[in-house]
Amino acid sequence: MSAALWQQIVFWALAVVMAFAAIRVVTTRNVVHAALYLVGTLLGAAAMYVLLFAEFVAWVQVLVYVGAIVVLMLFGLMLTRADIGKSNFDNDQRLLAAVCSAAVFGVTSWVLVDAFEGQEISLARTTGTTTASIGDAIFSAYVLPFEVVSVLLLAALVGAVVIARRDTGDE
Amino acid sequence: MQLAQSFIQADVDWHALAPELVMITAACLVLVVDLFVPRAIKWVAMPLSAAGIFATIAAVASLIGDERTTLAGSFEVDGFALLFKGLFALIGLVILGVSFHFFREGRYYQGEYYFLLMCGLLGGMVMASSRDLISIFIAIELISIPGIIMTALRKGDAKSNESALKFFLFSVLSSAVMLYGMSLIYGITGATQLDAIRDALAEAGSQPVITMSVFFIVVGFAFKISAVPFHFWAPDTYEGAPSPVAAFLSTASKIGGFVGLLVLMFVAFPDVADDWRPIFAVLAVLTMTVGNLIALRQTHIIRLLAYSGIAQSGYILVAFALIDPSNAATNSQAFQSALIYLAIYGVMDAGAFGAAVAFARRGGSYFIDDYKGLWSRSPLLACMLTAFLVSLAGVPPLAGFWAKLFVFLATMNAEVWWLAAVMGLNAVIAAWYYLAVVKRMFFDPAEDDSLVEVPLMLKTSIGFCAALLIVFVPGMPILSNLVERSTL
Amino acid sequence: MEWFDGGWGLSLATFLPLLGAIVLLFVPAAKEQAVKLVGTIFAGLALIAGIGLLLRFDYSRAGDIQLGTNLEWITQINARYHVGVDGMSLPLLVLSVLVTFLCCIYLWFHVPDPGKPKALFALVLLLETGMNGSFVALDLILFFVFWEVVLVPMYFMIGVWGGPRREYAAVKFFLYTLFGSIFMLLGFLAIWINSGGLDGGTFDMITLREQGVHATELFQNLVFLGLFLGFAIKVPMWPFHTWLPDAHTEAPTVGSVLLAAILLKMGTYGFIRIALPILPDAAVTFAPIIGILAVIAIIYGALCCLAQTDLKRLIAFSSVGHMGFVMLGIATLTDAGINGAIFGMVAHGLITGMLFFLAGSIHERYHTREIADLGGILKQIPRFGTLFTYAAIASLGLPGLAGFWGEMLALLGSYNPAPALDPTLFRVLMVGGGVGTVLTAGYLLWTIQRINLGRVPEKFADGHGIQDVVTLEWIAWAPLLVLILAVGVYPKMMLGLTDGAVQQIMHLFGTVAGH
Amino acid sequence: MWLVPLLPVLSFFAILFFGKKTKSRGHWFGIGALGIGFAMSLFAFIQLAAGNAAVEKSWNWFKIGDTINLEFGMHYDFLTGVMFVVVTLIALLVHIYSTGYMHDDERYTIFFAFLSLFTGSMLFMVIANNLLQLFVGWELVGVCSYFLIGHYWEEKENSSAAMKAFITNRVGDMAFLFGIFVLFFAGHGFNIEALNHAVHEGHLGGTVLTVGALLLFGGVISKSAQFPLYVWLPDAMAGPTPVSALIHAATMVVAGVYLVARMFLLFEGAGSALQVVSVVAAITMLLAAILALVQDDIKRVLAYSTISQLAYMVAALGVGAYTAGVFHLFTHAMFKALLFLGAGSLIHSAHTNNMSEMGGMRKYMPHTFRTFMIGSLGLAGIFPLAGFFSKDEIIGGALRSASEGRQLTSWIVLISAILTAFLTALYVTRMLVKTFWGEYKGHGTPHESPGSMVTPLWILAGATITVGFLGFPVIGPFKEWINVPGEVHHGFETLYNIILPVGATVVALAAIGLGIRLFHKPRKEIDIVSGPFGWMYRFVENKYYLDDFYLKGIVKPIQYPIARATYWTSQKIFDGAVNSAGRGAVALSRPVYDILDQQVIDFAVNGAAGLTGYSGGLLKYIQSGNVQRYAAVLFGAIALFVAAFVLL
Amino acid sequence: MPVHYFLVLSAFLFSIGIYGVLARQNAVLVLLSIELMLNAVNINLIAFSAWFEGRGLPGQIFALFVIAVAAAEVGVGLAIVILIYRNRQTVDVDEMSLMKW
Repeated sequence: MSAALWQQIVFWALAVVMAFAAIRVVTTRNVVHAALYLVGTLLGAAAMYVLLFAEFVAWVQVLVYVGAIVVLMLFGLMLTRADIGKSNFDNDQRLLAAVCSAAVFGVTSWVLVDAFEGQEISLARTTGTTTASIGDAIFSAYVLPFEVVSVLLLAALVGAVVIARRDTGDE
Repeated sequence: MQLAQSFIQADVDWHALAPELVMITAACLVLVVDLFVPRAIKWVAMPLSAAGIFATIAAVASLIGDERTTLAGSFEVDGFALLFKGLFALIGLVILGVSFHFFREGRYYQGEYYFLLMCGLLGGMVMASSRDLISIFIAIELISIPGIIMTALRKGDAKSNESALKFFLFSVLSSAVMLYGMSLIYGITGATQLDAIRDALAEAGSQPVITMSVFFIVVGFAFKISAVPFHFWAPDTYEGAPSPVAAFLSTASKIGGFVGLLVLMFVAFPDVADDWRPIFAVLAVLTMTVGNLIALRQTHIIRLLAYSGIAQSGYILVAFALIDPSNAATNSQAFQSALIYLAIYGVMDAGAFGAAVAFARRGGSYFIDDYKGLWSRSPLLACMLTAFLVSLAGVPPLAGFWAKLFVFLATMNAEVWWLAAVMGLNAVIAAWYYLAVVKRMFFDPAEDDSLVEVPLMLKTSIGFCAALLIVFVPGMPILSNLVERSTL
Repeated sequence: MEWFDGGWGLSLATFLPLLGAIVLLFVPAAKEQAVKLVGTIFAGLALIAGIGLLLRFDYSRAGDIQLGTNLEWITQINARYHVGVDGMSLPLLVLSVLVTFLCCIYLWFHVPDPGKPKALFALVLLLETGMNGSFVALDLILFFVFWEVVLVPMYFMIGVWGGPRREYAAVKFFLYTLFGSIFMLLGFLAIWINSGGLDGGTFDMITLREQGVHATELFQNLVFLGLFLGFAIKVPMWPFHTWLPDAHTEAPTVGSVLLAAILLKMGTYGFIRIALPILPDAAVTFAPIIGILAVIAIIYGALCCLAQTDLKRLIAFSSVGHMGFVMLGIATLTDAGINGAIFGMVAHGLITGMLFFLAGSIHERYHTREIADLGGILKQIPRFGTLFTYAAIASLGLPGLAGFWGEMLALLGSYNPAPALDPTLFRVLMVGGGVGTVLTAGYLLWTIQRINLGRVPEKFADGHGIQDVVTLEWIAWAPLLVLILAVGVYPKMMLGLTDGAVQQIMHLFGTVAGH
Repeated sequence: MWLVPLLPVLSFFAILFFGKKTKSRGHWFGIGALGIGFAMSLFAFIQLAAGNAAVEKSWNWFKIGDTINLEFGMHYDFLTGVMFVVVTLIALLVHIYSTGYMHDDERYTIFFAFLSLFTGSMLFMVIANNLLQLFVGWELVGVCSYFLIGHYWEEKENSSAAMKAFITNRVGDMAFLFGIFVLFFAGHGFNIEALNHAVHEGHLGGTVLTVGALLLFGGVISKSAQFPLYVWLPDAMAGPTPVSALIHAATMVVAGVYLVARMFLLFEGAGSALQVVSVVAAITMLLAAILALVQDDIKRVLAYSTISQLAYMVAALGVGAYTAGVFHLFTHAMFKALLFLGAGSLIHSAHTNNMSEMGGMRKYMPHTFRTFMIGSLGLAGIFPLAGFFSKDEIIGGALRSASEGRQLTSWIVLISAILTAFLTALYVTRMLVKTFWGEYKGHGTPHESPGSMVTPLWILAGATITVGFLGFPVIGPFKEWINVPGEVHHGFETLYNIILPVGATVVALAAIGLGIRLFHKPRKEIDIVSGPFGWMYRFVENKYYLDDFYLKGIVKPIQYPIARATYWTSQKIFDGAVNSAGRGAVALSRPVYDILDQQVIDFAVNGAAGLTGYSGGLLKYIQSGNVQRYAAVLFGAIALFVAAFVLL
Repeated sequence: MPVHYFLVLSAFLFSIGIYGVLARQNAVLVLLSIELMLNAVNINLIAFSAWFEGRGLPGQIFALFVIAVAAAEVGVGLAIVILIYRNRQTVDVDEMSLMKW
């Protein structure tokens, strides 16, 4: 079997998994499950990145997302004691939501397919972009965004602390 | 070793980055100092950040007149950038002045607040120079996220929390939408630098997918600039946030969004303008009309200003509905009208918020009915607020009129008569509710005639805006020449 | 005096009041006398500047723009600081500075409730700047700025010092006028675009008058419609007049005087200075409509006057009628008509200004404006009553007093309108105007009979606090009284000035009265 | 010459500003001014008579373009001269008279001020050389008459009368003004001489001329109280009597006649217009004369008689008897002023206008009685008093033009003129009898008036007796002065110089006799007989025994039912028309104001406002505060936008 | 390997995210849904960068920045959620409507 075919198989497998996980994220009745399903999707995405020669991004994805964000989410869920067994986590406008999202999906996918049909990603390469080149770029051309993001993270950090901390008697 | 080399290789024009760097240092300095000063004098953070902003202004001034490009063309320092860096610094100062008493008396985290505020301003400054999708994205986030946090600073107040959450959700949502559009643009053009994108689009020509991606990006920004129908969050958030923060959101943050939009639309996407121009026409009309109509019914000054701000963005959006790459004159006319409008809008809106804060400070309230007889309670405040409102209404000779005039000119010049007519009618409706406030302040008798004393800090910062409004009248040529020189 | 002739004179006359307003801000409100003094001094300085202009004006070339200057302003859109006066605008400018000064004198002892003379004086001065400015501006944008500047002060005057329904009146005034001026602005911009827009477009009235607007008939008519809305609402023409009675009735005396004497003129002046010369063809198209509306206004105003029970309101409606004559004169597009119109403006300014002064003073003395409550004023305070009779008689267009010539010339013009217009229609209009004059005489005499003649009602019989004309009133009114007579006896004083200017635009309508 | 109009105007201001301060309370200014004025005009007139040419001067008043060039000019010829003499003389006498009559009036000073102003304006009007200037004077005298009629304005009726006068005149004035326009644009400017000339040379004619002339005549109708606009004059009697004498008898009301005389060539040129003029005049004189028969208020009697006499003059001009018309104007001024002043003196002493409350006055007021008598007979046209000559001239003129068939209307004029002559004599007699004979029925005891009042009476009486001879047929100099080109002067003709005068006199005397029969109580007869004019009375009485039935058959019906009917129509229809026009305007204005102005148009403004406010409320509702509803709306919007902008 | 496979997949995830945002009650769950949307974006970016091969670098860097920012957002978001929970004992988004007029 040619590599291309394998890739096809892998892609479809991943795609199905991700799609399923995603759907579960927004439908499951258990918040913890929802978070875990999200992990599923994210891991799928990471795998896709690998498939697309973006190992570094893939690792970052795994580390930051799965490792940090989702955990953060779980903490959030715990802290807010979201009642696990709650019968319904959805509000009364499910149908509306479904229609909207379906509409968006229909339109975008239609347009995209129409635009990119027949464009092939050649997977003949053996190596993707090296981490070094990414590092070079970030520290030369993208140094400012990098700096700014660090400020952003700092701000978010400070902000999160300020907001979340329980003030002693102050307010 | 290699790493070190790459650092050396990276030839960055640090001077061009000076304003941002100064800002960052100042912000961090504020944060650090705040850690060590006792609660009693935490307010020093404010003068400190003020000093920082002045330093930034100095840095900006040092760059006036020269065109610099660095970071592989993704960062530009030109008239446009400098104009807005200056504007952000200016607005920053005003907001600082407005914030001082508010936060000092209101038991807030002052140091953190000022830090966040500076971060937000920094975002705006970066935005002014960004010529690259990535940095634009980062900049817009850097404007929004501190905004969100500041909104949540009134921790005890459920309303405030709620508005913070709303703001947060919408902001993140809009970022997602915007990013989706950006990703597609990257996919179509294979570049993130605006010039490159422009060239690519020029040869790609008009395609549905391009229109759609641009549209997604526009939607993303429409949130930030609270254009109808993406404006829902704004009034609630403004109301819930600490008023100085509302001032920040309605001026710096909104202008930041507009700057990004300007850069994108005039640098990256003009060649496919025919496809997306109608979007802006619709947005503009909706925004100004709906904003004005709802504002008619407001009883809360902050909400009123929120809606008036929405309506004002409608006028600025008109400029985008006029973009026409094939006609340089019309194009630059539209562009400049937007610039002038933004500059003037920033000043008068900040002033108006400041006045609202000043009135609400002691015993006062945010409800317009309580403004009755303000004239006798504080003539100065009443007069200054009137100046802002009248200017917002666009009545000559105050600056607001010139802003509208230039938009009118651009519109007529592009011969989009119907749009001009719509603007005209809106101007009348707008005057109506601004006058309603003026009426209460001057015509109605005061219910309690205790004097409203305004501390010096507030007085100066509000008065500064008011003075600017009047200085614009003879100074109009100066501003318009300035704008003329700040091309992209 | 070169500096004076080189635009400084006009700029002084325009901006001295503004300066005064600013100075006033630094005078402590407690020192009322100081406030009044400063305010009056600056108004007086403006008046002196105006007189200086009268002296320096070259009457032999009354048709040309004089004493002006033309400086760069907003280069980007080629809006310039172009000011100047010719025979059309000089009388109005002088009228404005004079009346404002008199108002300031009047305010010395008649500060209406709730007091606050400082603010009131500042507003009056600000208002003056706006009014003078719009008479000297020769650049559309500059004109528009001044035009709008008057809105805010008048809004406050009505709203703060006005009568019971002042808020309604003030807002109505503001919005109504703003509504009109927005479309006027659009019209200006359209003219600018048509004249070349960004490359070489101009806002200069004179240039535009010379080069005209070359565009489709539809375009011209639309633009004219825009201007028409702006000006007609200010005039006000029937049926746009509904703001006027309220504004006048509610406004304080000084407000009504300035409103009637100067502000309304800005509308008619706009027609003569801008709408007609720049868009002559459209003007021809619109003239019949304007004429018809004008005559309706004349008769309508008179009828409404007959129905009034409130003195100020009555005078307000009389303004509608008189301005109707002015508009009729303009609509004829003849030199007779337009000269008559300008004459009518000044005359109406003097006479109705005077009437409002008197109405205000009646209110001061009797604390009522209800005609039914008044009576026998001539008996109780003869001098005052005489003045009222004088003004009323002047207002009904008695020859030998100012009121007559304007109406006469307007009717004369409409007997034989511009060639492009339909004489039959305009002759019918002329007859309508004639009926109007009869009705006018009717209501004015009736008013005299009701408030001035007859016996003194019991409640005022004791005459407590009802004194005859006091010195300051004499000072404030004498100039008006004298001018009413002088202009009436020696109309050349006005027409010699205006005619030259009017002839400048006559060729546009291929008309010289009589042929 | 300029001084003459100027002086009174100056004295007006003088009196207005300093009158109160001077001891005389100001009347000396007026009297002085008019004294000089009279002297000057007399002198000037003599100059003319001595053969100096007419003076025409003018200065530019204002100028618009090249066409509208209004002059401020004077034109002084015989016509002007006559008017000047008349006006200044009467005015002077009235001033003097008023010093007595108005002595106790509280507004003495202002009264004199306006008398002066009036005189000034009148002269200003008379001397005008162009129509517009004339119009200015025309309106000024109108306003002065307004003030003077309303002199006693404490009473509502008086001020109403003043208003009525002014407004009625305004109607005519507008017609006049439009007439001026018509003639102006006919291309011959405002100048009177030029217009006359143009018509005479035939440059100006046809419809334009007719229309113009008729419009001018509109002015005449109101000012000279012609049918149907005469209603104001009787009411105008509300003014002080000297005013009635000056304005409403001698001067202002003849302005219309003067105008027609001034523009005579023009009217003549417009033939049909002239016919209208004469018909109107014919009707007027008859109606007025009949009305005069049934009045009790002595001033009203005189007012109606004035109307019919004015009609006489107009009619004279109408039938082309130019000289006669002007001459009658001249004489009438004298005796009518005399009569009014006399009436004034009666009222002054009897404190009433009503003849029914007088009676037997001749015992108490001999001077008044005699002068009044003279005046009355002059009015009745008895030889050799002034009225006799002028009236005959007119009747003769009418007869002439009738017999020469120049215009059919001349017959109408002729007949009504004769009838009027008859009636005039009749009511004059009635007036005399009711006032001077019989018992005094009033309150208090009447007394003769002071010298300041009696002197003018005698002067005028003298004038009444003498001036007639100026117009003595054939030899009288008047026609040398006052004439128009193409008017033929006839030598002695039996028909016109014997039969007609005698006939007229007979008519008049018959009327008087009849009058005495009708109004005089027999037991009073002795008084009359012993009176100075008794012989005349007996003669009339005997003459008329035979025609008893004839008289009863014809005169009484005319005297009572017809006259009353006419009076009724006059009051109800014409007068009512004027009043109800005023009332109607008021009535109409209320709905216009209330409904149209206050509601409809306002509604448009406010309604629009309300609408926007409402929709504002709707939008406000949509914004319900729920985050996810916002979001839904939003993505719905996105989907729609994309669909709209991308797919379509 | 056709590009549009990836694009459609991402579009799908994006829409699912939208659904979640609109339909979920719990604020944290809404946050999760938004993460889904951001992931969709990243998939786009990476797919394109792979498609562009040599010029693919910016896409990956972009993706990295997106991830970083997402982290920051989540941090702030959760902080707010916790704050609200502390004040109101609930994190249900559709109960957040104090500011109805």
